[in-house]
Amino acid sequence: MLEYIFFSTINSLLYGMLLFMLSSGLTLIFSMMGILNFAHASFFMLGAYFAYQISQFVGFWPGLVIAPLLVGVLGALVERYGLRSVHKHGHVAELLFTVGLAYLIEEIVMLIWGRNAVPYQIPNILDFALVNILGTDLSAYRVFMLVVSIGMFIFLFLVLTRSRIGLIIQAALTHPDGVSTLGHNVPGVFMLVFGGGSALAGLAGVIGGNYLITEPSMAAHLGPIVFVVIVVGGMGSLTGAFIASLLLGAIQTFAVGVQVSLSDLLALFGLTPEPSGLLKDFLRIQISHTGPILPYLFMVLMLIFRPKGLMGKRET
Amino acid sequence: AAETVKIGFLDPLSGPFANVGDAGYKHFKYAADMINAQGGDQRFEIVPFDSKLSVSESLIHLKNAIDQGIRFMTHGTGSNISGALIEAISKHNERNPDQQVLYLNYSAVDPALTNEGCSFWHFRFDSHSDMKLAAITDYIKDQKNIKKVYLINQDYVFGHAVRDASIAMLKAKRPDIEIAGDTLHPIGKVKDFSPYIAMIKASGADAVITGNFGSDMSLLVKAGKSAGLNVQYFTFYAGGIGSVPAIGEAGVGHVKQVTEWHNNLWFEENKPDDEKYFMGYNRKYGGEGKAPFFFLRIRTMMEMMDKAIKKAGSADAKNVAYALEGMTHKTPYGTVTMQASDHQLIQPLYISTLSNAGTKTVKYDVENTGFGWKTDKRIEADATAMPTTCKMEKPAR
Amino acid sequence: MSLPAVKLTDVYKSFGKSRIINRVNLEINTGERHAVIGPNGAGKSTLFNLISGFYPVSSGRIELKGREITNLSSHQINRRGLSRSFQVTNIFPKMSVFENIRCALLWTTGYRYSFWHLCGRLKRLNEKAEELLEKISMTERRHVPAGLLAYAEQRALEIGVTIAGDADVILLDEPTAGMSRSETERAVSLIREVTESKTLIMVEHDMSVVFDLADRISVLVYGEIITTDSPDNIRNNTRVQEAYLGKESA
Amino acid sequence: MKKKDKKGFFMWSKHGLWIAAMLIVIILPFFFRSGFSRSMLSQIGIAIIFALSYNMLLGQAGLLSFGHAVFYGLGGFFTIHILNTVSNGVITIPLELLPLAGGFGAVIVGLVFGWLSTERAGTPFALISLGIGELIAASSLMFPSFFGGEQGISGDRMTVFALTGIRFGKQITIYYLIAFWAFLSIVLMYLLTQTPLGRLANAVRDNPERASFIGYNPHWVRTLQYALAAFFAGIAGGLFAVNYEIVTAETVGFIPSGNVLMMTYIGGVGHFFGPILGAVLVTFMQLSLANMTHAWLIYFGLLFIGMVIWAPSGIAGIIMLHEPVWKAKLMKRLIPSYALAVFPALILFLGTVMFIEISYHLSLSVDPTAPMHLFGIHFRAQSLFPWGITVFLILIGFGLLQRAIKRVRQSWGEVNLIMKKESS
Amino acid sequence: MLEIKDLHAFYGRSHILQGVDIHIDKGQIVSLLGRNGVGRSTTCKAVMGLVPARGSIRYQGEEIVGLKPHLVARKGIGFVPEDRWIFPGLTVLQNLQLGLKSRKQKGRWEIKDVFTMFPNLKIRRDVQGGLISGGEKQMLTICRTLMGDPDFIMIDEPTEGLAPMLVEQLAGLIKEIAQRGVSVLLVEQKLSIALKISSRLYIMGHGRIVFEGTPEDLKTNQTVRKEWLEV
Ligand SMILES: Nc1ncnc2c1ncn2[C@@H]1O[C@H](COP(=O)(O)OP(=O)(O)OP(=O)(O)O)[C@@H](O)[C@H]1O
Ligand SMILES: Nc1ncnc2c1ncn2[C@@H]1O[C@H](COP(=O)(O)OP(=O)(O)OP(=O)(O)O)[C@@H](O)[C@H]1O
Ligand SMILES: [Mg+2]
Ligand SMILES: [Mg+2]
Repeated sequence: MLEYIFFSTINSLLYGMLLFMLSSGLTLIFSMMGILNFAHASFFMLGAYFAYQISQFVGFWPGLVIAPLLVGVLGALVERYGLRSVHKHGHVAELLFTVGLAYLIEEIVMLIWGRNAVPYQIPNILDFALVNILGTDLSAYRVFMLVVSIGMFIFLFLVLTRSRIGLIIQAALTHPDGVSTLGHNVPGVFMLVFGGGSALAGLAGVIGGNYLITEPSMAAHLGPIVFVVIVVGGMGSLTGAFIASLLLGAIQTFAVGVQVSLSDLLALFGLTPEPSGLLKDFLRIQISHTGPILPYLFMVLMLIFRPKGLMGKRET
Repeated sequence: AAETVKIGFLDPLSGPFANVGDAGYKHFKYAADMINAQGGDQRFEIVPFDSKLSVSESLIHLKNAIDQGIRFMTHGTGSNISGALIEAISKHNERNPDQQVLYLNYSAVDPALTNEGCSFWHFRFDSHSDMKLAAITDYIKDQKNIKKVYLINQDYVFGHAVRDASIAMLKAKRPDIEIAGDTLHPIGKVKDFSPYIAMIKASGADAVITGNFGSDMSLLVKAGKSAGLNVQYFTFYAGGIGSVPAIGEAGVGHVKQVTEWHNNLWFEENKPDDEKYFMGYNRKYGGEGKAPFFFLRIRTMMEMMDKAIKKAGSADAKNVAYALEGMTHKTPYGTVTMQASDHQLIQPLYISTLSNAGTKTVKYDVENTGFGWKTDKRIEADATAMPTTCKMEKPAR
Repeated sequence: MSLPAVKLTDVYKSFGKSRIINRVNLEINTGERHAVIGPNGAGKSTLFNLISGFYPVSSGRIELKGREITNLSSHQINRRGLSRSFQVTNIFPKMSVFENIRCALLWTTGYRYSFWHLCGRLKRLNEKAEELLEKISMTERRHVPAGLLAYAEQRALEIGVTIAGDADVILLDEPTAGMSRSETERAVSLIREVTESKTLIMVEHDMSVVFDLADRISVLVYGEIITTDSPDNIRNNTRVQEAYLGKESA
Repeated sequence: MKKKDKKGFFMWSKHGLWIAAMLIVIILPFFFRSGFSRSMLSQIGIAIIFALSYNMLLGQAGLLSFGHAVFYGLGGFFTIHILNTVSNGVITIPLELLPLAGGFGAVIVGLVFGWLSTERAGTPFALISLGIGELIAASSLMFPSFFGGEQGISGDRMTVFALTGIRFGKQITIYYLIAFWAFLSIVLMYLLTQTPLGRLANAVRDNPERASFIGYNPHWVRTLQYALAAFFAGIAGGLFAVNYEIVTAETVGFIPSGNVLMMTYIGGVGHFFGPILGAVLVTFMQLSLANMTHAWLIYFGLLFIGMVIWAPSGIAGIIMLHEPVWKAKLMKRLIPSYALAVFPALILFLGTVMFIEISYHLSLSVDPTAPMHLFGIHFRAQSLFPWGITVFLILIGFGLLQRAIKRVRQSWGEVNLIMKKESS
Repeated sequence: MLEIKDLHAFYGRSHILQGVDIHIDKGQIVSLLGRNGVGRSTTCKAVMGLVPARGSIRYQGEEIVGLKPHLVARKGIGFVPEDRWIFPGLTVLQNLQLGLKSRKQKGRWEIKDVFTMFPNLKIRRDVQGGLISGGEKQMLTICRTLMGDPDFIMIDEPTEGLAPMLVEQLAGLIKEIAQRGVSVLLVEQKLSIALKISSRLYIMGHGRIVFEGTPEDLKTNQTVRKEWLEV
């Protein structure tokens, strides 16, 4: 039991950081530009595919640098030639643009790499058990992921606190002309941030792609969960996103172990109803079954009762 | 003059699941090519329809196909669609006796379709999930080193079915085996299976039975590898298209599947004809082995259809259905029978393990991964047959 | 003596640590035109926000026509007969001028959340809207989306929307800000006309408007009312001159 | 006097439009006789109701929902359950009225979810709807007794008695049933925009703060509007159930939610009839474009992105842009420039289609080595020649289009100038 | 310093500026007067590059027509818009900080000068810009532009919404700005202020300059005042 708790703690930490890694670029874009970027997971996917392709030629490590840069450039181009002209029509239009983009990226990925998963695997040097604690391996790659995601956190933290980019963009969301008359290059900053956010997504893709599965539907798979992270964390708060990731990681990890259903609870009070239909389904469900959808429930409740999120300074 | 029989192929041909439908379509085309190449005055044409994995669209395309004079529909992906197709076709055939249609199911494995939900107009050429599970448990029965089994399944009908049947069958065949754990998880939502692996590990299980498919399958195995979990995975879909590349090395020696075919069978059973057949496919449609031959049952089905239409003397759905009932057919790997009572094909099944390919015993790999399947056990056709609860209403001949 | 239209008793308001409204006691008589003046940042708009339910008070009590309205939400207060305008124009920019007015009339005409009446068929409602349009002289511009109106027109519409609900207590926050001399004069006569027999409370920095319109004036400085008096007395009050008017206007 | 005349004419022309629409709806199936096209028409009818109900949220109340299909699907499930209960003889409701069951069921759920999620509009609402959508979709497979698991719930409409005595076996009968409900729903939803609530939905969309200072609680306005939208989505779902005689969990899922958003947006949120156009176009594309090319998703994605960038007010927006020009009888000044633009647009379109089709053929088709045929021409995709043509077409088309667009702008400028002069 | 010649600007089809000529010397305060809607704000925006314009704008001898706003600003031109454009989500302090062109910029004004001039802003330094009072917003917007240390500043309707006492203080501030060597273009409604502090005045009507002269010239010229300033 102790062993299990120990491992679940480690797992929840690792999973939480994976979530953070996936959502860090989105945190940047959403908190700064207010764009709900539905194509975020698509950029993530592109990162994975680029890394796969590059690793075919020159190996994993160069890909770790080149692939995110490529995705970043792509993101910047998307901002420059797409989003920028949509921006004036408001957030809904921006959001729909990214929805369309997600469609398109998925199709293009299929055109280039085919419909099946590509064998993008963990590099050999990291494919070993780093330590074996109490009979369970902790793979080197997971530790590597942990290190990178912490690196991403620090990087983002510095960008957000040490630079005025955040202020400029936040200001530009209400009065873009006002910001530019103060001497700031608003379009340039937007491009930079969107490109940067995409590059982060790309980096997450390089690292997550082989841990997960690199296939055309991976974007659609990961799409919603990243929103949960930033919403629960709170708009505009990197620390919030960080904490939310860990929290969601913990909720999901520990929920798996709780094999208690409502009927078990009732039985505790000596009640053993034997209903049929919907109620039966309801009583049957164990908390462990619901693990992966708990975040959505959490998000909805959070939005209803505390729309600022955990650490947010303003409402989403 | 040659008479052309059109078979409507309905499966996802665009979007995220297009890989499955695409592979099925190519198999049908190839099987039709092969039959057509033999000459004779009966030719097959496969007409593709994109189901987009949506029930409503599938039903509209069914109408579309009927409009085009198609009387045989084949479909495999999505139990929801197969149920809807059976319903719709039964109603259609009743309401339009002059345009009756047959549904040839090549892949949907919900046992209900040939049990309480059976229909005269439906024929299944894949073994249903209980049959496959029976094969798995038959194999486990003889593995004395398996003491504890963990069940992990997706929380929906198919997952429930696998779980319930596993418990029942294990209890019957190996009462000494302990069900060390039994977990259901939402379908397609889990990104990291490590917590589940921790549970499996904590339970001390030495085997896992799972009906998971797609990423739920691959991610499970990968997470197990990364935590150093040492168990046997008994799966339905580890060999599914695209899964082996996704699982990768993590599955070697651990992952087993139950299928009617894999690409080293010909070698193990010395059937060079079959090699010629599927290598022909791989050359023509398999993208140099990237999307290789997979469905032996499609070949079986097309050959049986060919025979049945000839036997019925016309391509009329009802007559063909009667011709198919009880038909036996010789495949490279033995004789198969279409049971008249429930329209379920009875065919031999194989348990095989993912292994390093290119060795003496494991000749071919799958999807250029370097890993291929090696047979553990063959289960004879008769042994896979299961009792049915089907009460079929048959139209007058 | 009739009940005061609005009565504030020991009202405090703080945002975080900073206390913006510091024990305000104020009675506004029914039917009077009352101006609140004071230096920038004194808390005039905040006071309006408290009375109209935009912010909750930190402590104290607000009464409207003798009934307590402390901390009710803004729509509830509005339904009890208090309506306000905003310092920054606040209308429905995408709807036409006519729709703006008609929407503002809906609640008090009794249609509330109805989805079984057709606005076009409601004669009384439409007539009232027409009248009001006439009053603010915007009949010509009825079909123009409100967001496209010129600034002064938008301010007039803002007043129109404010008075439409027939509230008998009306709060106007700097109604003439940003208007030229002539526009201001027009606005003043409009205000005078539409608030006839109603209670008006207004904030204004343009002293000519204040002295022109107000029956009584309260001076708010740093969240406290230093005096409430007639315009003439205010003009000559040295404390007011110091704190607010400066030497020139004196 | 003059005013009244004008109004009378206006009223007539408005009713005329409705009557014309009704006639078209009635005679359509005589032109489309195949089962497929009639099924498609039925699906279009359902989609129209669904899209219009969605626009009650997005267009009229400014609520961007990612989970509207929850009500569509639930409406379907309510209806099919009631249908089965009726089949079993527990209660009697005529088949024609069954969709109402979906509507009323959805309205109740709508009130609850609406109250929970519409306290704030904007992004919080959008995200709550996303979350609720995910939750319902995920739990649909966990509650098999209501959602029927993966198989869904099916029923047989022939076992339910019909008020009109019609036997609802053939598609055509169902088509008319759907047409009837669609027509009724369109009229009702149109009238709803004219009611106090409809107007307030607009007001709350534009400026919720102000709305509360004219006596309204924005939260409550949104909730009511939301519930009414749910009602019509439920009717659409009910018709779905009657039409297909099966409802599966996919109907509450992400795909129909996304589809309805696209239909509405492509059609145009700013005008009442926009979503109707969108529903027709998108449903048609999904059903028949997919038969023509398996690369249809690419075209669809391109169309969608193109609309968002160049025509954010949708097809309806483009049409309505011409209304004043039409009224001023100036269309003839625009048409030449449009005609000039058609050719380069066609060339560009041709080039793009070739580009996509050839790439698709080479990469994802069944047999990339086989010769491909496009527009009736057969050629080998591997050779350089078709690529050359493709690039050539795209470049030429693009270049010419740029110039044509300049012309179009110019004529628009002239037209605007004339209209301005006339109005002042 | 600034030389505008034959400046034309359009909003869509409407021709707002129809050939404006203005010139301003170093350290001068020049006022631009006129009725509502004649195009005074548009002139400022055209200089800033916020509306597309034709003609010539030479700043310190350099042609700046058609430059992007941020480049104009970086040349040393400041603009105080009439709509204020306070960034509502940022605090007062952050609003001021954004006025700096780079983080390390040092100029004639520093944040502590601002806070001594307007103690209200100091008290509210951590309150969000959207919440402060109307008058405070007006002070903030002027100070924010000063933070960028312009050599030439255009101030559009600065007295709107200010209490009478503050209006006087503001006049003092504008004079001080000029004393520190910054040229000022003041757009005002309140004639009294303009007359008091500016060295020259322009009056605009229908998109053109209709009068140019010293305050004395204007005081004596009744006809111009009648025709172009009063209604
Ligand atoms: N929500 C808030 N949070 C913090 N401070 C606030 C808030 N609202 C107002 N204040 C502060 O309270 C003070 C009073 O503001 P208010 O808007 O009432 O002033 P006012 O008297 O209307 O001034 P003006 O004449 O300039 O409009 C200001 O200093 C303002 O910064
Ligand atoms: N964005 C715009 N689109 C169209 N017309 C505009 C726009 N902005 C201003 N105008 C018009 O341009 C003209 C000049 O506007 P401008 O703001 O320069 O006037 P102004 O002299 O500053 O007057 P005010 O006293 O109102 O500030 C006005 O008639 C106005 O209606
Ligand atoms: Mg104020
Ligand atoms: Mg101006």
